[in-house]
Amino acid sequence: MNKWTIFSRGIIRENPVFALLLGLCPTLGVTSSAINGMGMGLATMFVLIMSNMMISLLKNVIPDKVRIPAFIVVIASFVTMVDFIMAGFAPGIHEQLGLFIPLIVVNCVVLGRAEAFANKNSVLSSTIDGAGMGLGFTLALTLLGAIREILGSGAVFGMKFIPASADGILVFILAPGAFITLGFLIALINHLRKTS
Amino acid sequence: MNETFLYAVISLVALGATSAVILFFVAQKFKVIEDPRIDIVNDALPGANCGGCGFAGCRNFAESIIKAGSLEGFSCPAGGNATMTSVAELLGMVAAETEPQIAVIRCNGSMINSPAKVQLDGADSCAFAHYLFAGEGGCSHGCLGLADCVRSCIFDAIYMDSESGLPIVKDNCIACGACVKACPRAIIELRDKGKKDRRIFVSCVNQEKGAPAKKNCSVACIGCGKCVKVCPFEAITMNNNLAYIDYSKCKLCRKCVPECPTDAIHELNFPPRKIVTTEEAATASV
Amino acid sequence: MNRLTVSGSPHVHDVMSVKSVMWGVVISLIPAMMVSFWYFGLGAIFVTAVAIVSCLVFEYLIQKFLLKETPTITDGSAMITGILLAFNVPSSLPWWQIMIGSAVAIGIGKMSFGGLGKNPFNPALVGRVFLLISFPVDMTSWPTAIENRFVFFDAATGPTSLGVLKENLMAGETVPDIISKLPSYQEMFIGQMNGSLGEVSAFALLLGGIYMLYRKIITWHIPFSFVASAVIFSGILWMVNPAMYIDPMFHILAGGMLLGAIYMATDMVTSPMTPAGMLVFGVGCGLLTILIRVFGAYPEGVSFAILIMNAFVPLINRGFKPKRFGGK
Amino acid sequence: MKTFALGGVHPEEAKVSAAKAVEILPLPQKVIVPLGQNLGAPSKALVKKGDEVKVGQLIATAEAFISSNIHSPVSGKVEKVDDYLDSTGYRRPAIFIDVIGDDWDSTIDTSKEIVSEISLSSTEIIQKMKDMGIVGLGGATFPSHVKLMLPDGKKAEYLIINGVECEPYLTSDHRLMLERGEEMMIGVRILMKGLQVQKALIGIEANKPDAIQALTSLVAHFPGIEVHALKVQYPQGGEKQLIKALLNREVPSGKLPIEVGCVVNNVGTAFAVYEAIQKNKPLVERIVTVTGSNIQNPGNYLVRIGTPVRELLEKAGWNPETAGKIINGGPMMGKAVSSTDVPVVKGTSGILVFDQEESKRPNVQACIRCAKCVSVCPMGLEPYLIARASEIGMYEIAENEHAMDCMECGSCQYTCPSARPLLDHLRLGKNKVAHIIRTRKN
Amino acid sequence: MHPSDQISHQGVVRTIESGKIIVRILSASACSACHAKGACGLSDTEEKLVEVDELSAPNVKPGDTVEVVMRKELGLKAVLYAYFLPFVFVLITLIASYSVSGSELLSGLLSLIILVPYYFGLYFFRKKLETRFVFYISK
Amino acid sequence: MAKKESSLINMISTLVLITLVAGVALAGVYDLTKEPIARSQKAKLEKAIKAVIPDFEEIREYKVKPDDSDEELVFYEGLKGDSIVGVAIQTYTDKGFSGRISVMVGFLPDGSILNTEVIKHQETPGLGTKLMDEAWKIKFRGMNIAELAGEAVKVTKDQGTVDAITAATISSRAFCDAVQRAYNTKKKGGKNE
Amino acid sequence: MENIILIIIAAIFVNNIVLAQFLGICPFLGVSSKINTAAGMGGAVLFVMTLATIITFLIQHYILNPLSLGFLQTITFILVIAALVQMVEIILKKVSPSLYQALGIFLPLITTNCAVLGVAILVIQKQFNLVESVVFAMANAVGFTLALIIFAGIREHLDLMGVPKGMRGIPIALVVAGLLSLAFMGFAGLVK
Ligand SMILES: Cc1cc2nc3c(=O)[nH]c(=O)nc-3n(C[C@H](O)[C@H](O)[C@H](O)COP(=O)(O)O)c2cc1C
Ligand SMILES: Cc1cc2nc3c(=O)[nH]c(=O)nc-3n(C[C@H](O)[C@H](O)[C@H](O)COP(=O)(O)O)c2cc1C
Ligand SMILES: Cc1cc2nc3c(=O)[nH]c(=O)nc-3n(C[C@H](O)[C@H](O)[C@H](O)COP(=O)(O)O)c2cc1C
Ligand SMILES: Cc1cc2nc3c(=O)[nH]c(=O)nc-3n(C[C@H](O)[C@H](O)[C@H](O)CO)c2cc1C
Ligand code: SF4
Ligand code: SF4
Ligand code: SF4
Ligand code: SF4
Ligand code: FES
Repeated sequence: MNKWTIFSRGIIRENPVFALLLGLCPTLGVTSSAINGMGMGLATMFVLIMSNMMISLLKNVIPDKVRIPAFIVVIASFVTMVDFIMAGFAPGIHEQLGLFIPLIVVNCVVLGRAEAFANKNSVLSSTIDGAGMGLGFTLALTLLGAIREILGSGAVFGMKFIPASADGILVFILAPGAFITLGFLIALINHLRKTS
Repeated sequence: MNETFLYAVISLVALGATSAVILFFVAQKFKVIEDPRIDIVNDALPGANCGGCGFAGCRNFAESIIKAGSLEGFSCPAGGNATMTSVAELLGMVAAETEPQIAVIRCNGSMINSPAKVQLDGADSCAFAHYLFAGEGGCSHGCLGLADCVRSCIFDAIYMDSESGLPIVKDNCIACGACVKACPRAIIELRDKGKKDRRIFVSCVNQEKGAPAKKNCSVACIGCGKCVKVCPFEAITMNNNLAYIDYSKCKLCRKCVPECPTDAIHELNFPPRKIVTTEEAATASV
Repeated sequence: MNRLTVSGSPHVHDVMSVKSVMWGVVISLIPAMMVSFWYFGLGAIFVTAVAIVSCLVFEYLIQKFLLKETPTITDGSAMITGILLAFNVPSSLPWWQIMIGSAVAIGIGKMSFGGLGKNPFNPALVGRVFLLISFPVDMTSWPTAIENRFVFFDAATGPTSLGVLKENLMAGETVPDIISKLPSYQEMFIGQMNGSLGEVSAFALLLGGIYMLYRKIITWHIPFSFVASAVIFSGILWMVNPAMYIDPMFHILAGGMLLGAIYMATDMVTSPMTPAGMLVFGVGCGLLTILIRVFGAYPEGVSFAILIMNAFVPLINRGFKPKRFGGK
Repeated sequence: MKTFALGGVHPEEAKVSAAKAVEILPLPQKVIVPLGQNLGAPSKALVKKGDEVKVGQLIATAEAFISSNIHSPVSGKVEKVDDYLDSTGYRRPAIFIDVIGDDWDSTIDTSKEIVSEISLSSTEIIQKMKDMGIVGLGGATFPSHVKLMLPDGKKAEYLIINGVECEPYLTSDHRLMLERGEEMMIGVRILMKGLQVQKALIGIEANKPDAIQALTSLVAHFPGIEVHALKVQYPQGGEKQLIKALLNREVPSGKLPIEVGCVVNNVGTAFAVYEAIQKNKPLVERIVTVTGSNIQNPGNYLVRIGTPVRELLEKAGWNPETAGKIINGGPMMGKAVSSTDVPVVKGTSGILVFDQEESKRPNVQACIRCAKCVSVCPMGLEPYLIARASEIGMYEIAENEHAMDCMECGSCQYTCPSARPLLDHLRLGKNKVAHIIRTRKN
Repeated sequence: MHPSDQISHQGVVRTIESGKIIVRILSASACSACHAKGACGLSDTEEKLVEVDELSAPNVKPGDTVEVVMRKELGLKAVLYAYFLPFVFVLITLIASYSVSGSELLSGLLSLIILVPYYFGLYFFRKKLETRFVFYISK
Repeated sequence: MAKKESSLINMISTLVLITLVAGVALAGVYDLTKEPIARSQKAKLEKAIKAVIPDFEEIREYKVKPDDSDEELVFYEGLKGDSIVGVAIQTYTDKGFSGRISVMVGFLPDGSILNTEVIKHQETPGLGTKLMDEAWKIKFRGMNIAELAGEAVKVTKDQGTVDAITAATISSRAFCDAVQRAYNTKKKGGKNE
Repeated sequence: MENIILIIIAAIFVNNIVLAQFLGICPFLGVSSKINTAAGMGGAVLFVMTLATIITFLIQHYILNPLSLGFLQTITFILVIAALVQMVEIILKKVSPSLYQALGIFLPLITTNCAVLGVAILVIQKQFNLVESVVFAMANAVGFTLALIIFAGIREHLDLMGVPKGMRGIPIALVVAGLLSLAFMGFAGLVK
């Protein structure tokens, strides 16, 4: 497979959120604003790239039967690292994302890519795959976050475009808004994909 | 600080070793999980889950191929030969070429050819209408026009023609056979697509004798047997007052078509003849 | 001879139709609507009109352009949604919020499931709760009755009786202290209090309810069990500690209890199919309403209670099947 | 007043022909006698083209256990034994007879005299009913002798006589009870003897006070028979509902009335039994109500089996221009026919003709889950659910929801405000479920 | 038996030995309902073997695809024995031992250890359970 | 290179190896980030203190137990030279809409409030979060609780002086409670150093 | 005691794990529309979640904290949970094969790692003691089951009614979850 396809398919055709519906917990949980979505996306992307790379490197060393725990260890290590790094250097966003950072460990995208791709492909391809998938995930979360932020707070990336004293449609930054927005967004994307 | 390092390493290693032991035993209990080739085959399939292959969904089909160990008798109508070839390549097997097929509607009892004598009022369902009565035109074999076939097609390959009240199959039909199963009157048949998409078939399934058949529908097969006599390849047989053209024997010579006194034999996608009767023009476009 | 019609039996049909049911509901809503127009004047007329028109328009547009089916707005169901949505909001709600509410009620609450008959949740309440959570300020500013009849903007507002109760209880007062700040039961019965358009007059609502019972549009099960269970639950609390908990009569007359019990919980689309199921549903609504009113953050719990019970309807339908003739 | 426990509807009764005495319809020129007139296997023709037949002569015989004999309803010459188009338009075998004169078989007692002495034994009664081709005239045309042959180990306690006539419009049973009450009562006694039961209950809906009165006055002469007035409620005439109403016993799901010690017969059947046993007269004619908005002179006619429906309609004065639907039976359970050439058969209790506007069903709308269908279903089913499941092919749900319990009374569809074709789908679902059950058994 | 009262699962007959049909069923994880399973690829299908009495289906042969059927309430009963009861034991032990000892470590460990006798109990009754949890085969 | 066989030894050794590396790596990263994390936490605290009291050169930190709870409040006394420029009190309330709200309140030596800053909260976005808005903080600037009736800061609904945030009375009330606690504790033991 | 009740109410209604905390969405959307299966899943999750919480609690407080190894939390918890789920399976299989078989037919495997891990971490973050932690875990499992069962019911209803093509599947499931979550907001403030 061509390196560009490996990279690009994660963005639209096999977008982890919209097409594969993976990792919906963080997708719903952290997207009350675009910046949060992006932060989560980038964190996941980091873990994806690193773990894909590492697992691809190790794929021949790990016996089949222990590959899942081995992968988990590798992934969990990177997750912990990202956790600390964010806590140290981006404390604001780290606090916002809270519980969902350690939960990257169980995000199906990460383990899924490790299993389905990195375990079978070269280091370079795996890294690119991780980057593509991670980017797709980031874009999806940012998009969802942006929509919710626009509707819910009347702002984009924290910049308010409605009068300071006014509020948005609050539901959208609360739990029900997350579900409903994602539901309609997936319906829309399905529709666009079908017609194109 | 070093202590932290030490403890970290020790406790993690202990944990790792324990998991390894546990998993070793797990692995012993749960043998090979699933043949990885199933996934490979599954990925190569169209994923329409139409059931045209005769299995419950694409994955089931993939499993069955792997279990059978050969591609004999397996074919995916949705993907056609291209899919089967790629599956064959993936598995290092040979795929049997199958002739592409398409659904044909063997009834031409349109509103004009078989005018309605009574009127149905009730559920939009051919199955129910079939159970309730013979049909608005009086033919108890013909199309009821309530589109059970259309609803069964997941490929959008069949639609109801509003003028004739009959279903029409589009080119994108992949011969999955769903409509064949849906029709309560066995009107739809899967036939080889034929060279250049040309097909000749008897567009009638009425098994009544000539007179009553003709009474209900002007284009019914009346079982006169002229086509049987004229066919040079013995492709036509007569059963219960109904002619049937075997597509594997038919050489598309068109001799039978003008012979039929009721124009019950259809030819599709042929260039027009010198003299074209109006009915033929109408049916050729079907 | 003309063509005979063939169809399966039966060949005759009762006179009741969806239209007659829905328009029957609309008719029964007229007294309450008149009362709200009387007390809240222009604002009420405006809110009701905007809600009805936007519900109808959204339903039409969605059916026509998104679902690509023949619009059925004349069946009256969207009209009811519009009226009831209006009945559930204050008379000073800005027009654009009403439109958002209608869009949510019809678009999310009803049409995304396929339209009439398929929605698991009561559309008007979906719209209402959506608005309540999204615009808590506007949705809880209640223009005071009568004096604001001809005022559109900046109407003087005050809390509802339930609001007064909750506020003061939270501020540490006891029920006997608070009672003096509440309207009398007589006033509450005829509708002289602050609140959503449709909920103020118990009398008008009861009138409509009786009409619907008479026309056999609804049965008594849900309204009765709803109110009865609320009375019993709040009554127990009241008897345990009358300083902390107000008497059941107040709970019946205040807020949307009657509106909910008579019109919103009885929506046939979103309520159970058997009498036993309906009783369970009503009891659930009543208990949850009091639970939320007494212990929750919201002063009013009717909408939430009904929505929550809506979610249980499929389970109730499974658990409470009709008694089968000759069955075990 | 007694009635059954669950559901039910009360359509407009419209019994316009109730006061019309039974008239004898003149003989037609030609009759079509279908070979499959009863529930169960069709009979086998004994005559062929050109044979001469007399009224009451056996012309087709029962070959299977659940099947019945057929006798010629007229005298004349067999034109052919061939397919005819039945009321649905499908081809079915029938005997076509050209009518010549009215020559009755000599064994038949055609006098008016009432014979009340029952001389035959139980088994002889059953055998004779079989010979005479008696089938249930309440609608299902189940061969009556089979009903009297109780399964091993079962004992009948009550004979239930169904004089309910709960279908709107129909009045044939009503007239029969009024005009031939005494004969019918003897028929009941015969059935009681055949069944070896001591008690018979006759259930009649309260909208037939004259019939109740007439039969009650006869009861004194017929020990063991009681007459009960029942509240007017459709489908009281369903056998399970009737048993429930009269005895408060519930026939278990999927079981026959004998399970609760009952056998149910229609009043017409009882009368036919009287004629068969006492007068040697096979089932060759029956009372048919002709009515409906399209009929000028609604009335009740004594009609020979095989008479084309058209003759009846012409006699009663119909208007072919405005006729929209012709129904064989009542408006709730009758079958719409696709042509007037179809013959009257043993099960034809009435012919109903509607004008066009009455013939169309109201527009179908989405189900609003109003539960009206649930509340009226006399079997306690959830019609909306079964119908929907059948509609989308989820037959397991239909089966689990007891689709097979549905007796196709049509109350649900009658009452549905959305005018959903519930019974259409239910029938289809029942068909499929029955098929599934059958294949599962194999 | 009414189909509503039963659950069925597809499987393939592996062997038939000494009156027992061994059916291989694939048990799918919750993820398997997810259509993205292919992309995820976690080993979430596992092979499980189910023993069925041969009497219930005399005509099957190895390789046949069959439906393994079980009474529905058995499913919930299985959950009861396998998960719910031990959960109750754990909870009770925990609360009891905590209120007696006040030590979290002790009561935590105790509540885990209580599972050992529980499972021994199950082991003891496994023959009895075997007669309870019966499967059939329907084609 | 062929895949390693799944023998027990192989499995254990691989996992041990991987966990070993992971352990070392994690400990390393932890060690590396310990500093920045601590620093950022400190920075956050300092930022909060800076926001609520005037410029200072040095901080003196001590704890005082409030009357109504066992949980001590932390006092940060800002010193400029020898003089106290103000005291930032990290106070809290459990009356928030959902859980605890931690607030830093800065008092000037004259007892008036200079500013407030929410440190930690779980209030509903869009409602309770308005406690962090300028429009809310401004209500407390310059307030001197000692001069309030009954020495209590309350929302108007409770006969106080602070206009509650619309639709977030609970959060507003809780905030007042936190400020009041800081004040009470300060009054009780603040100057005892 | 009151504390415990508040924890229970909060976890089941106010902060429902699925509808408000967004944990365990995958099984929530993935598990079939069978109500029985949903209930069975609930039983299994109850056990696993409780057990996992006890173990991770002990590990955190008696191994990681004393050794100041808090930074190993994620990695140890996830390994322990993964191993635990496997262990339970093995033990069950050994102990009663027939029981194990019945479960195999009845239930999908439990892969709610997300929710289990989430709860395990949450109890540490919330600084609960052991009993509180267990109650919290249990209540969350109940909340999960409740959401699952309600959802299965609605899904069954929707399957029957048929939703518009564009909304079929995940979109409508999410919208229902959204409306459910909207309705559950009514419980807000029930627990302060
Ligand atoms: C397949 C079948 C078998 C029947 N067997 C008997 C029987 O053995 N004994 C009996 O008394 N009735 C039997 N019946 C008759 C029914 O009890 C019932 O009288 C008949 O179906 C007509 O009932 P209805 O008009 O209420 O529908 C049978 C009916 C059917 C359809
Ligand atoms: C819905 C329904 C309504 C019926 N109504 C009547 C009725 O009004 N009168 C009647 O004699 N039989 C009626 N039947 C038929 C009876 O159930 C039963 O079959 C009949 O009384 C048995 O008598 P028979 O075998 O002598 O016909 C009805 C059946 C059904 C299913
Ligand atoms: C989901 C939800 C979240 C809420 N969050 C807050 C909050 O964070 N702070 C608050 O004071 N009120 C919040 N409220 C509103 C309170 O329940 C209560 O209605 C309000 O504080 C009353 O204030 P008012 O008198 O100003 O309207 C919330 C309500 C809901 C439904
Ligand atoms: C008795 C009755 C009550 C109704 N209540 C409501 C209601 O509370 N909210 C609403 O949107 N529609 C209501 N409707 C209208 C209609 O049923 C509703 O819009 C459907 O839920 C749409 O599918 C009601 C209809 C009837 C007959
Ligand atoms: S037309 Fe029939 S055979 Fe062709 S794709 Fe559609 S359903 Fe399949
Ligand atoms: S071909 Fe068959 S299924 Fe299609 S409309 Fe005609 S009768 Fe119906
Ligand atoms: S037709 Fe069937 S489902 Fe409908 S009411 Fe009658 S018995 Fe019930
Ligand atoms: S009566 Fe009609 S609309 Fe009412 S529930 Fe039944 S099918 Fe639906
Ligand atoms: S369950 Fe949470 S991401 Fe899958």
